Amino acid sequence: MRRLTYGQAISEATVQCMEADPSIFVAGIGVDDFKGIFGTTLEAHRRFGDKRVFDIPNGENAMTGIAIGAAAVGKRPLVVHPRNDFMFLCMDQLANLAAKWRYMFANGTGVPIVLRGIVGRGWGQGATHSQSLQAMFAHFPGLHVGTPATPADAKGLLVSALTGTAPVVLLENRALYELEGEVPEGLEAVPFGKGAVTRPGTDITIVGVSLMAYEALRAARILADQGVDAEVIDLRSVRPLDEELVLTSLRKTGRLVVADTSWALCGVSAEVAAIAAEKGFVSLKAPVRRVTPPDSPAPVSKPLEDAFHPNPMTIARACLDVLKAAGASTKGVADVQATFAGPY
Amino acid sequence: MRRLTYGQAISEATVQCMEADPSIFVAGIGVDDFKGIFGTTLEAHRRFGDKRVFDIPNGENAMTGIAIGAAAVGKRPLVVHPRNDFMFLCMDQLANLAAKWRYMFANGTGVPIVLRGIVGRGWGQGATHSQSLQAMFAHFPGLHVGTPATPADAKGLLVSALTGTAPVVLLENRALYELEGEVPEGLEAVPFGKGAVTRPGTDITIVGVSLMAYEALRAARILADQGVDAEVIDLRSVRPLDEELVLTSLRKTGRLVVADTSWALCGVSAEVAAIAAEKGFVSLKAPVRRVTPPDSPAPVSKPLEDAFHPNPMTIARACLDVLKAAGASTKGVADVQATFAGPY
Amino acid sequence: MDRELGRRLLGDMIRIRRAEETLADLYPAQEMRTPTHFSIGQEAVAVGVCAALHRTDVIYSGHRCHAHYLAKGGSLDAMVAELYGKETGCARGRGGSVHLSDPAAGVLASSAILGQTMAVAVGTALAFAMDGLPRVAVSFFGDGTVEEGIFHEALNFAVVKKVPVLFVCENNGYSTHTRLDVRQPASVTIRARAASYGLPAQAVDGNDVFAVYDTAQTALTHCRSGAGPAFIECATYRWREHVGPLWDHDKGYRTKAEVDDWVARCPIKSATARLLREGLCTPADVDAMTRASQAAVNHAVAAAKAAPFPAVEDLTLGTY
Amino acid sequence: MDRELGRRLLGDMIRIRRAEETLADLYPAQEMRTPTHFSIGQEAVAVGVCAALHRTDVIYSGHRCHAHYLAKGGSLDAMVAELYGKETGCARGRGGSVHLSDPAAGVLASSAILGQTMAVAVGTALAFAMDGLPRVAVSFFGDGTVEEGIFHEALNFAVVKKVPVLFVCENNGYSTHTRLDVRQPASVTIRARAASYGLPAQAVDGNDVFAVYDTAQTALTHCRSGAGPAFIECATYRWREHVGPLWDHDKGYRTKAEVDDWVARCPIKSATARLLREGLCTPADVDAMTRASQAAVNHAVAAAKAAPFPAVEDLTLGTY
Ligand SMILES: Cc1ncc(C[n+]2csc(CCOP(=O)(O)OP(=O)(O)O)c2C)c(N)n1
Ligand SMILES: Cc1ncc(C[n+]2csc(CCOP(=O)(O)OP(=O)(O)O)c2C)c(N)n1
Ligand SMILES: [Mg+2]
Ligand SMILES: [Mg+2]
Repeated sequence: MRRLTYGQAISEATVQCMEADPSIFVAGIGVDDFKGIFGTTLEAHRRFGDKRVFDIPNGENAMTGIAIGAAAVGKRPLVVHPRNDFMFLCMDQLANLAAKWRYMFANGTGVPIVLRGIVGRGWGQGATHSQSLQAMFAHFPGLHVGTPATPADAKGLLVSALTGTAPVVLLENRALYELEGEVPEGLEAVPFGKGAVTRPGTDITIVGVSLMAYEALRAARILADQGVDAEVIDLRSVRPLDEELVLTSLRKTGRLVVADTSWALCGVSAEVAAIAAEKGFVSLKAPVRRVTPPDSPAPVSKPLEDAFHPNPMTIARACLDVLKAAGASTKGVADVQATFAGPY
Repeated sequence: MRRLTYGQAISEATVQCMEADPSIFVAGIGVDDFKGIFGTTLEAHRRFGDKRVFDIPNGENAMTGIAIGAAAVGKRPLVVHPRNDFMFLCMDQLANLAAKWRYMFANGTGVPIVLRGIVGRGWGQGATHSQSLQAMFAHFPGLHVGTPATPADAKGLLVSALTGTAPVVLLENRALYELEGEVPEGLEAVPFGKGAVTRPGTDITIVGVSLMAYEALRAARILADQGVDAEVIDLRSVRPLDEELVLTSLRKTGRLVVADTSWALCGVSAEVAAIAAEKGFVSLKAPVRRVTPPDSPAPVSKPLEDAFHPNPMTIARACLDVLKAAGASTKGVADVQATFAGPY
Repeated sequence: MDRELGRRLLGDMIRIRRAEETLADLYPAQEMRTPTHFSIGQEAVAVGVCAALHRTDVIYSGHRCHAHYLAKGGSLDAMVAELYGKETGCARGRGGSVHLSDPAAGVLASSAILGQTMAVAVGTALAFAMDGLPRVAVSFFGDGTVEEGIFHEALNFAVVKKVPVLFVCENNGYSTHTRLDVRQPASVTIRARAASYGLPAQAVDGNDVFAVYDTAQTALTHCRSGAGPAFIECATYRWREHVGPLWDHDKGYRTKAEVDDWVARCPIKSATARLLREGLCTPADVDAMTRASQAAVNHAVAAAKAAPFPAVEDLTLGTY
Repeated sequence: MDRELGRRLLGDMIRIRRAEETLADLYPAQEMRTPTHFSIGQEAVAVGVCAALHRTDVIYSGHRCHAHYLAKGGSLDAMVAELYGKETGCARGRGGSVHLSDPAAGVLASSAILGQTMAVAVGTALAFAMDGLPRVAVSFFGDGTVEEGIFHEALNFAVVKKVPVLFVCENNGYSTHTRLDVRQPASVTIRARAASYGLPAQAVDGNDVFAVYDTAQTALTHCRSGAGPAFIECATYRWREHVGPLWDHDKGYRTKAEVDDWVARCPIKSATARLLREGLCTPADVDAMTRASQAAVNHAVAAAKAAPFPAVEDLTLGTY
């Protein structure tokens, strides 16, 4: 299959969906400028012009309501936020109207708006520009929340969003934009509520969210060198969440590490751990471990920023701890050195 | 000790703190009107007048920032929201500035604002006026989030908030306002991060959040009639969260049911279950169970509303299920009848 | 004035008044378990504006939405059933009094969160503009809603994108129990602040249904011309308590004299007087309208009471 | 014009220009790992306003905060160290370029989220008013920030509560790469919309530091008098790219001619010309100022590079 970058996949999904459905339009700060949201809206703007891909005034709360109002009469708005952190300002319209519309008015139709929010991980983006807000969105019934970690999922989840019936938040991680991978040519949807086993394994299950699904694969390579065969699950969709996939893997491995880009408390990592405790208990052979940023805002200074975000090393270490805690024979596992620099 | 209602306790804490600290002021929609936020601000307004207890224009986002700016130069603002649902509009200022201020500016001082948000449970308040948003607030490091369920805690947590250094969100449940209980006369603080065992027991641990801490006690009475001795924990504070108290109880009972006023996914119930899976695993004898509202917005129609919110019966049933799942001898436990009407 | 129009305007106000007075009387029976904001005294705004709309135009409202819903042609039976929490309600009992909608009649949504539907109406108007349709979206909101940031964002966007939205501010002088002058600059009117966004903004006596109708007509013509949004500020008054069926002039935030003064300027009374004066209707006609309206309400109440509650198995139905 | 004042205004602009030009030159070395919004070309607004402030007045800024911070007396060494992510930074390396503060100098906070600090400044002014202090809080923000709902809520609250806050809108014609006329009603100026809140609002040439100073003086006198807030709209222009150290007139959203035109109207050049013309300073004075400023920046950079990074053990320090 031909390969695209994560960013190219988003652009292609946008263009193909807009071709297939004239009711789709793209709105957001800078969607029509020379940067085109890291290139993801350039082609759509070139093809469909200012009428369907347009810049907007600042004002995130109203823009969300405006998207809702357009969707209420048949449009399919795709609103882009260069940073998902700006979406705190959308929360009222998003969680308290869009998410509730279909149920609360019980008039059949919902408001299938799609909000893309980019997670600005890295390079000193700091406390207010590098958060990853999936847990805040996912808490609310009525929304679908996706966290693509591969080019194929970036395309497939956007296709699902633009062809589905639910209001959707898609969180894209800036650190993945240049990642290359195979992407289907056509309009193939990746359904919400379906995770993916990105690496089969038998010793332990690593569930990764957003960028951490990618880091989990790198961690699995480190673990392989240590003689540990980890199974990696990319959650892909946080609401609905693919419980069955996690539980199936747990039945096989009996051990679980959850790696998330956001904080532990009431985070997605808490939800996955809770599912294990509620429905995977009989399979569990060892305590679950969460690998997340510590309880502080994101710092700017590089050494702090590097220490703040989970990485393959911290994920791998957590796995080894779980395996040891479980007293499992870790087949002569040597401790992972912090100095380890794998061939990523 | 003399008894007060939950509402009276809030009023007393406000007045006593304002007497002790002239930098405290109360601002909010209707804090100075004849209703005085269900009576909680009437006495403060009578005593301290319009200069320290004043009405404001609508505009929740700015009001939060205004409180921050006043706190930045030494004031202690207490902002009241008649419904915590309106605080979606505060999220940017609250989570993306107040919570981060002390860390992000690293200049020693923080902005100790206190936001009271009332949960409008019941009587057809519906989808946008009866949510309980503790999980959304608690996800963010830098905030303290309290969910008092007794008059003493309603007073004690407010005292902690108005004398502490962190930005605080206190979620008060309207259904508890008339609840009576013993309340210390003085300015006794209930620290954030400390839960309470409100009923000691040996068979199973029920952790309750907000109103559910109260319902859990009622559930425990039902269970007692069934020969089950439940230990009830009132979490009281969601961030910081009293892990140790939950783990200590688990070591004793080995079984856990978590009841929350909000949804399960990425909710406080997920966090407590995750703590059990991470740090209480060796004590766990049975799967954890969460008792929460189902995945839908809150309906208005009474039969639906009654079915939507967890209650003593659903909590008690979950406990019996856990005990059975664990194959524990439930000492001749009869199934709880839905028709049960305990002497509440 | 046109005879049919005049009678329709009066008839609609009577219809709404009868409905709300009746529901207010029944409310204490505790069968309608949903916080309810009555529009009694403010009917002329809803009726005057909606009478000027085309069938294909749509409206959005807020927490005080009964009059708007009924004036645009929303089903009375479905509204009453909704207040009683029944499956036959316009939101099948899920939404309650503050979430009325009737898409078939062009009542797209009402919301209890201040300002939410202002932006939503702009979005609907944006969609109309994109499709080059002559349809207009109306946003009804109160003077208190003007203070919310979304008011500013919505007006700015509507003007910049030239969308056909009519903003109708129902200025009843209060936000819950707080007077306007405690909440907004005393030196500038809401109309003037709206005008500063560069759209035509007109103030009108919100208790004069004929004046509201004429003002709405002019504003709507502007919107349909493709010139963008328009704004109307209607001065009116809420008779009953902010939420609930009772009178509250004894609560201290307003005087009985103030209430009496506005009751004396009842929009229905003055409209009736004018139609009689101009010979466009007779006292008998008014009685007939009133009786017919009352009968319709009574029927709606009886039907609502008899209707089934939603099935508990359907608790989460429609969430996704 | 007063000689000392004139020289101070020029000197402060030169100081800020030297600092930013130097940092912009060093930025590509990738040692400053923090998104940085340079104020080059806009110095007159920061300097003109801050020179009119008392030591006890405070300021708040946004993402483009270097000039405001330095003009109010924020530590240069601490700012440079902050950009280098060092423990000696004004935020100990935690905050970065967009979160500058120096409470001792009255720079209380800067924030990268549009409009946040507008409300915060109002709150600080509210506190000053409650304590009957003659202090003023200044809110610096850009033309793009005017579109955020919080602009509306903040102005409304400030006027209603009569708090001593000075709103300073730095109108550089763009919000990232979007021209003002795409974002706001073309028929009304920002100044006029601000005035509609019932506060004194004045427009001024933001590249004329002396005019800015005089306008700020008048506005501040109003604020100190207890009459409430005031508003200034300063027309100016950003020379470099929105974020980062480069020129970007080749990127298509603005023309080289437009940039050149504004560069020709450099606030420092015109201020220098006027002081020389009026004999308030000599070319030698200007050279001396420039050299001294350059030396200070070079020293700050050297110190920042030599300073230690924060200790990783302190990662969560100060959160609560
Ligand atoms: C965002 C938000 N803040 C506060 C409230 C509480 N509230 C409900 S109605 C109301 C008064 C609104 O006044 P106005 O807009 O003038 O409408 P009126 O009730 O006078 O018809 C308030 C403050 C709310 N529903 N939403
Ligand atoms: C709430 C919010 N929305 C969007 C952004 C992204 N953003 C950062 S700076 C900027 C432009 C702001 O323009 P203006 O206020 O005029 O300031 P300038 O950059 O021109 O100095 C935008 C849109 C943001 N930081 N915060
Ligand atoms: Mg009103
Ligand atoms: Mg600008």
